[in-house]
Amino acid sequence: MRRSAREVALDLVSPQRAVFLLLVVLLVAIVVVNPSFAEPGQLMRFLQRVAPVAIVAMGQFFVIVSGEFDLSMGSLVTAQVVGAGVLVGQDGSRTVPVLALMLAFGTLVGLVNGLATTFLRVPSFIVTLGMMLALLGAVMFWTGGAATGNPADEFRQIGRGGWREVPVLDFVPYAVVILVVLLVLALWYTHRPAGKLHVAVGDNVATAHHAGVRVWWVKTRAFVISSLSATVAGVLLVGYAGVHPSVGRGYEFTAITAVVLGGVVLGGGRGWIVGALAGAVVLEALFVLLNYAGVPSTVRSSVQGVIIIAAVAYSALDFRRRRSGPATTSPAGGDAAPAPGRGGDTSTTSPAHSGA
Amino acid sequence: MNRLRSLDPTVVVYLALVAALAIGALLVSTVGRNFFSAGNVRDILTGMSVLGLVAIGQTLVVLCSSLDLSVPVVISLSSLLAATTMAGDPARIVPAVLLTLAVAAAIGMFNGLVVTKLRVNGFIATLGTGLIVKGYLDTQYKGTAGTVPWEFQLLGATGLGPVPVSTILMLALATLVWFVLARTRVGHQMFAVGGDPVVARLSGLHVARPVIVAHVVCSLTAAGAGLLLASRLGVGSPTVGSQGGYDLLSIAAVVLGGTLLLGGRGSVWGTIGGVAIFAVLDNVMSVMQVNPFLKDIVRGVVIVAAVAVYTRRTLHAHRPRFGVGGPTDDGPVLGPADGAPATGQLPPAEEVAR
Amino acid sequence: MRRRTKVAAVTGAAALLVLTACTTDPTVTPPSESSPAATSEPAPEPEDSDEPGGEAPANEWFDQAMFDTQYAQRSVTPEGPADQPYLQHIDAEFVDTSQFASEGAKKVCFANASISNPWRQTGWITMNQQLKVLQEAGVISEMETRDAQDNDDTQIADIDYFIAEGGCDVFIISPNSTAAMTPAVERACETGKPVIVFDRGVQTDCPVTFIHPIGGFAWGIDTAEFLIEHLEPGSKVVALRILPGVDVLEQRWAAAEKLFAEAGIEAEDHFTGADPVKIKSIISDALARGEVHGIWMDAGDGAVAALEAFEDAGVDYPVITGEDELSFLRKWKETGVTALGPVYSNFQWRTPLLAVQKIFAGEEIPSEWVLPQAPITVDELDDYLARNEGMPDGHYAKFGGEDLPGYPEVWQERVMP
Amino acid sequence: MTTAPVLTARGLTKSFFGVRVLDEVSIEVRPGEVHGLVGENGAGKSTLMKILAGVYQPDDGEIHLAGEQVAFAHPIDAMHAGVATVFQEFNLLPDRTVAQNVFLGREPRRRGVVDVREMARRTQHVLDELGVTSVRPRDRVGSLSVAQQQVVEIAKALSHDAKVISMDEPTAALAAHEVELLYRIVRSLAERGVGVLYVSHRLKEVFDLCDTITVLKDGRLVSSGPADELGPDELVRRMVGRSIDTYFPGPLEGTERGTELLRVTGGGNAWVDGIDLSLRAGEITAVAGLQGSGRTELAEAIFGIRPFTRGSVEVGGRRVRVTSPRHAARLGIALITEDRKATGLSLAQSILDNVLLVIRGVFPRRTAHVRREADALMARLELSTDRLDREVQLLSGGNQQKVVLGKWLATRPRVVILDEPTRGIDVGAKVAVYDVIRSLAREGVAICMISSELPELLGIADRVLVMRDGRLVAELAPSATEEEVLRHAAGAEVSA
Repeated sequence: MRRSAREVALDLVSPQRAVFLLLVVLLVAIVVVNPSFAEPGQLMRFLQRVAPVAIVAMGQFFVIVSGEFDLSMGSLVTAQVVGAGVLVGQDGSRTVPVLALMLAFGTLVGLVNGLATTFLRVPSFIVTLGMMLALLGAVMFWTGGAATGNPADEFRQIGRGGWREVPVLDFVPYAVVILVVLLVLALWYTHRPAGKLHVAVGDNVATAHHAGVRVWWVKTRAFVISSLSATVAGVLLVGYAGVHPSVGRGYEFTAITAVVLGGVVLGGGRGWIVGALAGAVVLEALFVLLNYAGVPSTVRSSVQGVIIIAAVAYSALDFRRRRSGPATTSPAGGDAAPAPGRGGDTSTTSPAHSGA
Repeated sequence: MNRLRSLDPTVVVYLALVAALAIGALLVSTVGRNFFSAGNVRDILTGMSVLGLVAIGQTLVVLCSSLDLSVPVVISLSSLLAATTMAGDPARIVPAVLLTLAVAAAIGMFNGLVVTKLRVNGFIATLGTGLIVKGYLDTQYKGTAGTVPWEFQLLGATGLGPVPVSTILMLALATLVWFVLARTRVGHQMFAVGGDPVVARLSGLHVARPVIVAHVVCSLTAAGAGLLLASRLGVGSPTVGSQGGYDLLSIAAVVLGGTLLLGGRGSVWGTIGGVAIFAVLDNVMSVMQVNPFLKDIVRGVVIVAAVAVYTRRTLHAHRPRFGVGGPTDDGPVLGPADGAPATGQLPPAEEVAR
Repeated sequence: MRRRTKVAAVTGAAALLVLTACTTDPTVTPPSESSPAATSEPAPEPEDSDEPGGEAPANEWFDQAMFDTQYAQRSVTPEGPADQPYLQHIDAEFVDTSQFASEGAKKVCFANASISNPWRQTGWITMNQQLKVLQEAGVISEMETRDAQDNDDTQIADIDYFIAEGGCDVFIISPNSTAAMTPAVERACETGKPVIVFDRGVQTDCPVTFIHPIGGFAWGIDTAEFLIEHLEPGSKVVALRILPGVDVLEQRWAAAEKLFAEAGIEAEDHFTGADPVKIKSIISDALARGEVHGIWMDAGDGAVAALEAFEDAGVDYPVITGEDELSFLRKWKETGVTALGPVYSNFQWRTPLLAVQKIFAGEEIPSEWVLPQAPITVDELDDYLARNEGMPDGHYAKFGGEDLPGYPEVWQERVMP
Repeated sequence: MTTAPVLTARGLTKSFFGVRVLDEVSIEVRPGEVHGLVGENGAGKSTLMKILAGVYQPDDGEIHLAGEQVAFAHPIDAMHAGVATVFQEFNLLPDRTVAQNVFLGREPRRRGVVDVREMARRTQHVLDELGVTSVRPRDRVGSLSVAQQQVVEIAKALSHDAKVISMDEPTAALAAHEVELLYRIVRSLAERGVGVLYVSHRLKEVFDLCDTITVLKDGRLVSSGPADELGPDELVRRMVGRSIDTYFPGPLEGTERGTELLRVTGGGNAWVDGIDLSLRAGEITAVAGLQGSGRTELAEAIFGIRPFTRGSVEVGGRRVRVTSPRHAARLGIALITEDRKATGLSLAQSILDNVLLVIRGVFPRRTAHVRREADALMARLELSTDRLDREVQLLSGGNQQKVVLGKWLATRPRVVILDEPTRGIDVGAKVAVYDVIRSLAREGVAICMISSELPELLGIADRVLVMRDGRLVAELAPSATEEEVLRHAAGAEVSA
């Protein structure tokens, strides 16, 4: 990878890397508004805060890149948070068994999502929408409104604690360590044969099937990963903020937005997990910047909306250029005998892929 | 299953609705109530009106293979614009309605242009639009505002027998949209663009146009829902749209009504059937005084189960040459051969076969 | 383009058609419709101004008359049995209910806004236990409940359903929002059956009684005065608010904001959706920029997260006002922080059913039944913690159901139908 | 035939990714003339038609319609100008009715409202003209057979009232009596003064119908002139050219026909029947047949996509039931599918990711090993390997096909089935594909190759099987002539 500085710079402003550019701009702006943000301790605390969202976005990444949606993540986070409060209670020794139970439950939810999508052939948008309603209803029904309190501190330390007085970094939250470990794991997985298949399935299901790929299993795996990531995020959030039925609300949309901001294409087949991660950091950094800048809380959603549309439109520029090939109006774009059939480049002319 | 397969999707929706009605009537009778009494029928129909209006527009958007998640804020904004413009003065009803529809149309146009010209996925585009408008609502309106004059309130409170005027209007709009889909070029183009944009282009269509029209109409029907809500509430409310969760519910109703989430196939009457199923479900659960949390569980399960029934009978087979088919009757054997269907969204059989 | 405009025009025309159809059709108006006069003359409400202004947001909800009334009511000693705060009343004007006096068990129809937050869940549990008592006493035969799940439109339909199908002897309505529910409540009144409204009000005085604690301004006054008393002028207070646009919440902030401004306290407000994650993030960001001396909340759940943000940042605790929610009280006790637990009296959920009893007994009751709303101070903290031993964190200390059957298990287990 | 041409194209040139697929081609179509356009696959016929239809824009050259220069930026421009096209692939919406498809975008209206009755009437009229009774205007296209869909496709073009209608292999999916109907239609169109541009592989049709014949080869114009000046032999010579011998040096000498690797006895399902097939190591078996004869379905049956429901299959002497592509891949069977873009490639992925797809999906443990060998593998396919991270959709058709081959070669298969492996790729790539096929055979792989290009089949195969109507109807030696093969493939009525 010998590249000139100019190439690197061009790459950074290329639509595909838009999210990183946006991230840099936001971070610089934050530091300008509040220089203390650049202190290691502050940065670490910021990352601690980002960790749950980032982990959820990384989970959603696998589902989206496999060509599906997971709308049930927010409800699952809530269910796990409330469940942890009830199950651990004040007994710190239950931490490990409850963690195991939560992971098992997450796996189960992912399996149900995945199998209903692949075997029942219900669009994942609908499957996970149903799961979203049912999960939240079930946990509220079970706990009578989730009024139970925070679990024992041992459990909460996972999301709240960390190593203090570390040289240079000052404070290293466990959440950041978990985030880094999961990122490394995810990167490793995306380079494994099994991980690569998610992108392949999302790109072209028929090709994958003709190549002997167990499509149902690849997609189900993605749902299990996303449910597990929601579970981990739940564990961290219990620690970070405590138990409340509104924890996790809207996380599914935040995660999808983060993933799309990160250059991942809804409908699948294209994307980089680091982009999804960066998308999550961008959303949280935007929140921080608006806080620091004292922007009235009512107009913040407007700012978010504009930035989301602008960023995604900018990265769509690139997508269009690459997809349409040299013949500017050719629907098929690159072959002597292109079949203008559906197997080819429908997205060139497709106004919108709803994806699911 | 095979007989089910040959039926029109809309028929299946209404069969499901009849089943829901039958079960509902039975359940309701166990608590000593009459399911078909005027008050109960009115309750069901009222429950259909607002969601029905939103879902009619959403049907068009989904048919075009897009989504509209901005409907809740459009509903809220419309109720506020209408109520504040009317300000209790009957003479201002007409300008208020026109202003509301114009603003909604502009939002829909924005959605449509972002989707077609900037090529932003409908999901993200309308999510973003929703956020933008939400910021405006939160900044501009601190709670309910405006007053709806009595004459306009009649719209939401009047009924012909057990049938609320709002339901009649909703059904009239459904008829109108059905007409647009069946009898106008732009309607036909929506099916084409959603079904296969490449075929649409090769057939000489400008693929952006029907998508934009669908988004505009969707915002307009959402505005209609906002006007209806303003009439029922007597005021405008910045939260009335999000209270109902109309974004996801309307999409669920559309899919429940047999419209393909990927676009290209569906019908307004199916959507109305889907909305009716939801309304009956809600009515029965309310009469039975089901715990509200339990209601959500039932809704979630019903949505998935119902759509599962429909999709089992969708994809049409590559015409067999020889009679004896065995398992191959199931159409393109892309997935189940190794014991697993490949996916929820295979390309249609014709494509795979060729 | 031509076709699109056509579609738009047709849709618009349809909507117009609709209007004409309705206005020319008043004959089909059911008799239960309220008269035009009733709706066009709403009770004095702050949001009457139809010009939504972007600036000076506090003024829009601020109402000097209500502020003054509630300011005074705070120091009024409530009348009624001291050990039954849910039967006490402040500045009551009594109405005669002898016209409703009758024998036998009555059917209650309850249109509830929702049970979607811990405060409402706690009240709902208490209400059901109170119902059991009155059912055994033969006052109430049954209570049919419809839950609107936070949706105005649904609640209007619920009320209409009760009117048509409920066979109700009395209506209890906990409105989802004030202005929007007014027409439906008026329709309920027109049935001639008694109507009881509690928690949020409506813009009509047709109900027999409107039960509520003193109100949002009193909350704002109590909390702001407490913070002002414990902070220097120029101190910084972060105000954590759930969401905009809900009158009972907006009034809390309107009063507090005014008092902060007068006292020279620098206050900035944020919307949190009651999500402790957001609360903690907001506080952390505020601490990263500078000192925060006080925390003001319009609802107490999430107060723990706010305090934990201070712990995690390694800075001193602020002065804080939360609520009588137990997680906050426990944290208060544990940390010894300077705090106040304002109360939006949860025991008000008992009162409507007790009002039913009084109405059918023909006893006079307050037309506006203002319940006491006394904050929990540090002196009372231990007492309330002891009384609520074993309750979950989301429980509210002043739930007022200690004498009801099922105490304490039903509240501990959060049993609801 | 002295009238002025209704359509004149001059010097049309088009390149995709640097490959010139159409090189200064000129053509004239006169009113009332049926103008045959012939050439091998990849000769540029489809590209020419798509330029005339406004799907592609030429890099160079001009089009005149009725004397005026025109430029089609969008298919709608071509339609408005009076050029209608029947594409080779169906451009139909399966969920819509026949009438809705026929009049898509041009629905007849009365006072702004689509006149459904008129639309049905006019569709019926077109269908009547076609003499088709089995298709009704209100039928849903998805419920029709392939042949019926072809009729709809033709009806769509006919409904245009066009000055010029071009048809790309309109009879490919039609049964014999339906072909007769089409003849009638084409002739009646010509009588009405419409210019018909007729693309077909079936030489008999070309001679039966066409007044003028234009021959394309490798993107260039070979000849254009009256049909009666050409005999079939001369036409074939012009289409194929002399270079054919250099492509196909004849069947391999000296390779041992090895053991039987795959055997199907009495195999059948809903699409094929009575299949008896034996594939041996080192042998190249060709399967010929017209489009729609069941060739592709046979490949899919062997590969487990549409498994056999009757008969038995043995692989390497063991009886198996292949029920999925995964199962087939495990057994050492590979299928290079007909439609690269739909079922062969993950277009947005890199070359390497495509090459590794089967390995990752079926033999994940071998991934690292194959990855190391990927360079060598692609070198063997003559694909330059310095950019294995290039996205496949940016490659030329030939290189894309090499990627598909590479994907399967990476699994070291024992039986390789190739369905139209050289469709739409340039000559160089074709030669590379042939070389690979031969070297595989030499290594003892059993090859089954399906192709519409008879010279290719006859040039490379050790034996040729012919399919018709879902059955294997003949086995021929490679010394057979194209005419012989065609006779079996098309049944009795073809006697060219």
